[in-house]
Amino acid sequence: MIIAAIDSYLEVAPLAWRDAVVQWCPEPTQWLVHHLITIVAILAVFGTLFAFTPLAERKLLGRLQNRLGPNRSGLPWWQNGPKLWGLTQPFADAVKALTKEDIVPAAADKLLHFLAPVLIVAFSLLTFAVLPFGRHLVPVGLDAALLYFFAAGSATELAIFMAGWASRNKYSLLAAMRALAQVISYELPLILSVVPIVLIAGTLSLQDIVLAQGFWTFGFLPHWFVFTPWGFAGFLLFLVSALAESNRSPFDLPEAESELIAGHLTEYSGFKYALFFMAEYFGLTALSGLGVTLFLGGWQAPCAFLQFIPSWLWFMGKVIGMLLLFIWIRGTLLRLRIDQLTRLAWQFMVPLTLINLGNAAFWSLTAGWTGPLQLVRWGVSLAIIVIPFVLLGRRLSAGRHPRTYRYAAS
Amino acid sequence: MTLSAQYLWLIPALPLAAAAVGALVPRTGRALAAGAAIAALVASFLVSCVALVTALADPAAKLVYNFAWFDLGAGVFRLGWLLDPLTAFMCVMVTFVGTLIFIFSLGYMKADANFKQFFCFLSLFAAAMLGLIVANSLLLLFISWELVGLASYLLIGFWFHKPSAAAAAKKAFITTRIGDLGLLLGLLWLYDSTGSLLFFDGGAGVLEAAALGSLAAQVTVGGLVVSTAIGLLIFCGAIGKSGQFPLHVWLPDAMEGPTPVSALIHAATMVAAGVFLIARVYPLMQADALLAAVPVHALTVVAFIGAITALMGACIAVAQNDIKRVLAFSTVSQLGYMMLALGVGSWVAAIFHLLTHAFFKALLFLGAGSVIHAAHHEQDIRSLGGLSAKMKVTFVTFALGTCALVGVPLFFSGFWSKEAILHAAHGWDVSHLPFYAAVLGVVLTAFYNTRLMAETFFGKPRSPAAEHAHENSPVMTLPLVVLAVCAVVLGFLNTPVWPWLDTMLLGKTEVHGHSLMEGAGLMGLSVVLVALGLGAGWALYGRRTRVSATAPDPLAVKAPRLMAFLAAKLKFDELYDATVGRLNSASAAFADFLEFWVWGGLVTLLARLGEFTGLVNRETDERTLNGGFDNVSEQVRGPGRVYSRAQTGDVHGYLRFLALGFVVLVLLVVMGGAK
Amino acid sequence: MTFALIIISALILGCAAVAMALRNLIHSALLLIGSWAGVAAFYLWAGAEFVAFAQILIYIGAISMVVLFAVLLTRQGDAPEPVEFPSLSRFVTGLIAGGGVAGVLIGAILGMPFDVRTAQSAPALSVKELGAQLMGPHAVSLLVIGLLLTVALLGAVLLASDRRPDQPEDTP
Amino acid sequence: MSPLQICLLLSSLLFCIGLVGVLSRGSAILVLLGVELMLNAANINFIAFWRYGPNPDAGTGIVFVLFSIAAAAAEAAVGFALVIAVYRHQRNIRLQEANRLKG
Repeated sequence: MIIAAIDSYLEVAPLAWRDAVVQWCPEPTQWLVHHLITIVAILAVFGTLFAFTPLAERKLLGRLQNRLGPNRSGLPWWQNGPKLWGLTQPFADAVKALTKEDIVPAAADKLLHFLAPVLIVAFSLLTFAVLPFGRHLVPVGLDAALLYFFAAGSATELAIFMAGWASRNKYSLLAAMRALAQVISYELPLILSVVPIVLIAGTLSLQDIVLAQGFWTFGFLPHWFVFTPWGFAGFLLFLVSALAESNRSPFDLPEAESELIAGHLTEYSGFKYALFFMAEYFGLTALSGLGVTLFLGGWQAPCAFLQFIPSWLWFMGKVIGMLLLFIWIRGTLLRLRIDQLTRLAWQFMVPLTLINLGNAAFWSLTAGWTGPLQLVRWGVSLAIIVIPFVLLGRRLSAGRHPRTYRYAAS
Repeated sequence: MTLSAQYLWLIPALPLAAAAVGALVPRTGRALAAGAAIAALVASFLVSCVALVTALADPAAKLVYNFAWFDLGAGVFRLGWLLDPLTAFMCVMVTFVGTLIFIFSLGYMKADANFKQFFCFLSLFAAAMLGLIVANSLLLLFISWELVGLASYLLIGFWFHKPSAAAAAKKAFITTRIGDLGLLLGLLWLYDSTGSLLFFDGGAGVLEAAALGSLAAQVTVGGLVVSTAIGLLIFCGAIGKSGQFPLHVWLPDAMEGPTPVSALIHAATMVAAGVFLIARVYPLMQADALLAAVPVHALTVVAFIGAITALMGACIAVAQNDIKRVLAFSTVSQLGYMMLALGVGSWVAAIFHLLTHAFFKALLFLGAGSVIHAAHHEQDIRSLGGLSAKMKVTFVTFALGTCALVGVPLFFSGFWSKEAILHAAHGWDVSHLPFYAAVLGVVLTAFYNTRLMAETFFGKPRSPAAEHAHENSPVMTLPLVVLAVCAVVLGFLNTPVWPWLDTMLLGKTEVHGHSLMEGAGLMGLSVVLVALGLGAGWALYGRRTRVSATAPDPLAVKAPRLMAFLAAKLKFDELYDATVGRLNSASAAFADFLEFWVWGGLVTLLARLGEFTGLVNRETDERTLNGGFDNVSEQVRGPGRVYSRAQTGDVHGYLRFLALGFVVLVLLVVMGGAK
Repeated sequence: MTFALIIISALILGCAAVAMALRNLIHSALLLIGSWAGVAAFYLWAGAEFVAFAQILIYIGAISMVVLFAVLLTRQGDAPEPVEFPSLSRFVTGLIAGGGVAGVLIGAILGMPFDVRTAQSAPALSVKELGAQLMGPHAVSLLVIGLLLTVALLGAVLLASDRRPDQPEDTP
Repeated sequence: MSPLQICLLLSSLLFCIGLVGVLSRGSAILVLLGVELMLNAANINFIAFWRYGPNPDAGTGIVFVLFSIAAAAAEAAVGFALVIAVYRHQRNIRLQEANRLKG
């Protein structure tokens, strides 16, 4: 009973505090203060998350490569203070980023050079407006929330182009082109992998989608979309596209040091570089948040009786889980070549997502089947997605012999 | 053991198969080809015997098996096989004589290069001949008739490298074709008027009463009854094939072929085909017998042609010096006798004489063959002689054959069959001329036969070839002996005392002969005639045999011009050349003239005309049309060039006009139009 | 309410005008993208959320990329072409024609007797209803527009692809 | 001056700016951008009438604008492809020189 009370209080706590603050402000500005507080709250939570994700990443990568991550940084000027085993590393990075000298190339297009990092961070943050953090914690309850998310997401390409163009050197321009090609060609599978969810849930608003995943069979089997054949396939496809969209791990071609130095970020240093870094992580978190809301049941608890834990905790847990998954992937997979990357997108991902859409249509049409027919439904649905996956996979790798490099004749 | 008419086709089919084997086997397969031919003919002989037994079981019955050949528009066209005593006897005769001749030619042709081909042609001929015999339809008969003609051409021209053989083959083929034309016309006319060509078809056949009645009723040009006309046309075929009076010229030249060929074709079977044909369609020939007001009866024509041929054949035979030509002309005269028998109304006597003649004439030819074989292809009797000592068996068998041919009384088959013919000729009421011709023929036959015997066998050998002639191997002499036996025995089949063959052929069952005494007069006459002939022959050639190859012929000494004329075969060849040959070359020349001057001229005229019109066309086209069109199109291009200047290609210019046009339009609407 | 409208229209018209005047193509393209963002804001102001997001996604997301790539591929970015005389005279005539059309349009608008209902709020249109409309009466046109897009894109790819016959296609 | 009239003024002004841009600029890309502007002006008109128009039926206006945006996208893609093709052909995209179709 007490737990229920605590739970009900915690559930609504953030809203209650905000309303309290809003009351203090004069009437005309209340509308502004209300939204300012939500923005500040989002920035604070995800800012700190942004701070600690690189640390977690470096630690986890270290662990994966059988070495320790950063574990030296403790509190400054306090030599024999408590050892914090590297926990204050992010603040150290922040200080380094701020103090680094910010070089702007002479021939650069000053305005665009400055505008690019600003825009990219702005658009990445815009995407957080629609994510449902908790049962009542939805910053902006848009009807076409999903479309808004992708609209904001696609604007980042503009910033990448600006960054590439403004620094006026061949490497950054070429890298920008490559990054754009990658982001654009993976935007299609990203959106297509989400469409089945819309088809089944019937709405574009994320809150309704999470509510649609709110049931549990036998009390402990949640109705998340990921536990359906098309859902699981969609989740995997979404995962791969999200990786590509946010230029991470197997697809981090633009920053491939060996080829294009830092890609379109070569001419940036200091705080602007940090901003790009931040935008990348924000984009990653936003995409994982979307993945969680769509496939992993958002703020839904995995089991009926665990609902007493506040919904936004579930959401944050799942997002952190997704982030760890991304980091884990970064530690294991190899980087793809540009042609493999685009071929994977156009010849593998796009067809599979379309077939998954058909799969979802089949699923929704056969909703009425009961009893043994359920098994048939599952079997057919599995078959619809697995067979093309195998065939396309085999065709993708058929006839591809390792690339022969034409070195300059001696 | 009976053979239903349905299996009759086996008899011709077996030699045909042997012919096929002969044809397909490579040149070196000599034994195989010969063996196949002989085996086939023996098998066919056995089947014919079975057929004979069935036919004789019920002589009156006509076992018929008709089958649909192909459907011709409305009706179905049918052919068929016929089995009656006539067919049976002929089949047995042809197969038996054929087998013996095949065996003889094994020896005779051993040295020849394309031995295999020879047997292939022989079996082809046998198949065709048997096909002709068993046919129940005039068309099937005509088909095998043509095949027989082809086979005779192939066999006569067997040694085609000899120009004379090739010419003889062509001559034989062409003259028989002329006869066949008549047969074809008769066949078509028959089909047209009766609607069917089957002889016996359960009442609807051509030779059955209904059809004959309708034929006899119709009358064509010149009051001639249709059945007579058809009969005479069919008789033309017989004249051609059997070498009767006008178309006999090819038979002596046919001797160019190897001797077994002459024996088989020009003695026993093929030439007999004409007689068999008339015997087969006898009811048709007799159809006009009862009508009185008819200008001519078919059979009278047959009789007179037969008589003339018999007399003419005998006369020419007297003056011939080549052994095979003498026998050839004797065949012509004997065929004349058969036609005479048919003409005077007793076709049974004709068939009996045909059967006996087949045996002893085959014997004589094979004898001549073995003589030629022994005397290294020396054929001229003047340079032969004295062979009786050297070739004992041949001499004896040849003598027996000659006696049968001449008709020495009582023991020899020739006597009985010739006797029957004379009896029939004597009994003919229309005219007695054929009887007298037959009688003279008998004398002449006896005379030239003794001349032949004397010249070749008695006296001294008059040439080196004759010197070391020696008897041939048994494979050649054995058939001679067998044939000699048959020549003697066959006569007794149909003596007046026991006319078994006649009754069988006429379809009566029990045989009742009449005593010898009735025909005694005629028999006595013929004996006297034979004796007269033999005596004259012995007188001139027997006592003082010829001294040397070049010595003059005793008869030629007496009547030089007559003998020269007879030796030149009554100059028929020259006659034909003069008439038909010249006509042919004249018409060819005229056709060539027509072709070159008339049609050629016309074509060149047309060509010139075409060129002229082309010229006129080009002129008008150049001047008027092109000129006209050119300046019209010129006028059209002018304004086109003006307007094109407006298309400057400057996009902005176009858009500017667009915008101004829009503004003007709206102003018009706002200011002037809507109030 | 009209205050926001004025700001938005100022943004749109300003960006568009400057974009058309600038020499440097990249800057004018980016400014134009700004004006497209203004148009999206106008849609938001008018209450048509779905269209606004669609506008952002398509214009700012996709067409801007096409424009910028086009500018890069035709090497117009770096060397702004010198202003020669014919372009000035063309500018003047263009201005006159444009002015004429503007005058006519504005005259028509001002003279228009509208029964103006200012208070009327934007008709509420949920995405589900819009979806139903799209799939219902306008399903055919949706299919046609889909076909049009594929054909256009295929055509664009073919037109723009630089197929030099001599250079073999780079096999992977 | 009702809000509707303001919107219509906005769209017509935007349209004229596009027109002037098309008419006066020599570079093909800017001409195409001008055309895009004109299309956006048209869309603004649609939404304006959808917002203030007499017709309560909400759906058709929105659908029409969506289709117009899609069509504009297709047109832009093909237009710029053409420009690239022209550039490859004559190494510059000044419209004055692309006049081979003149009479």
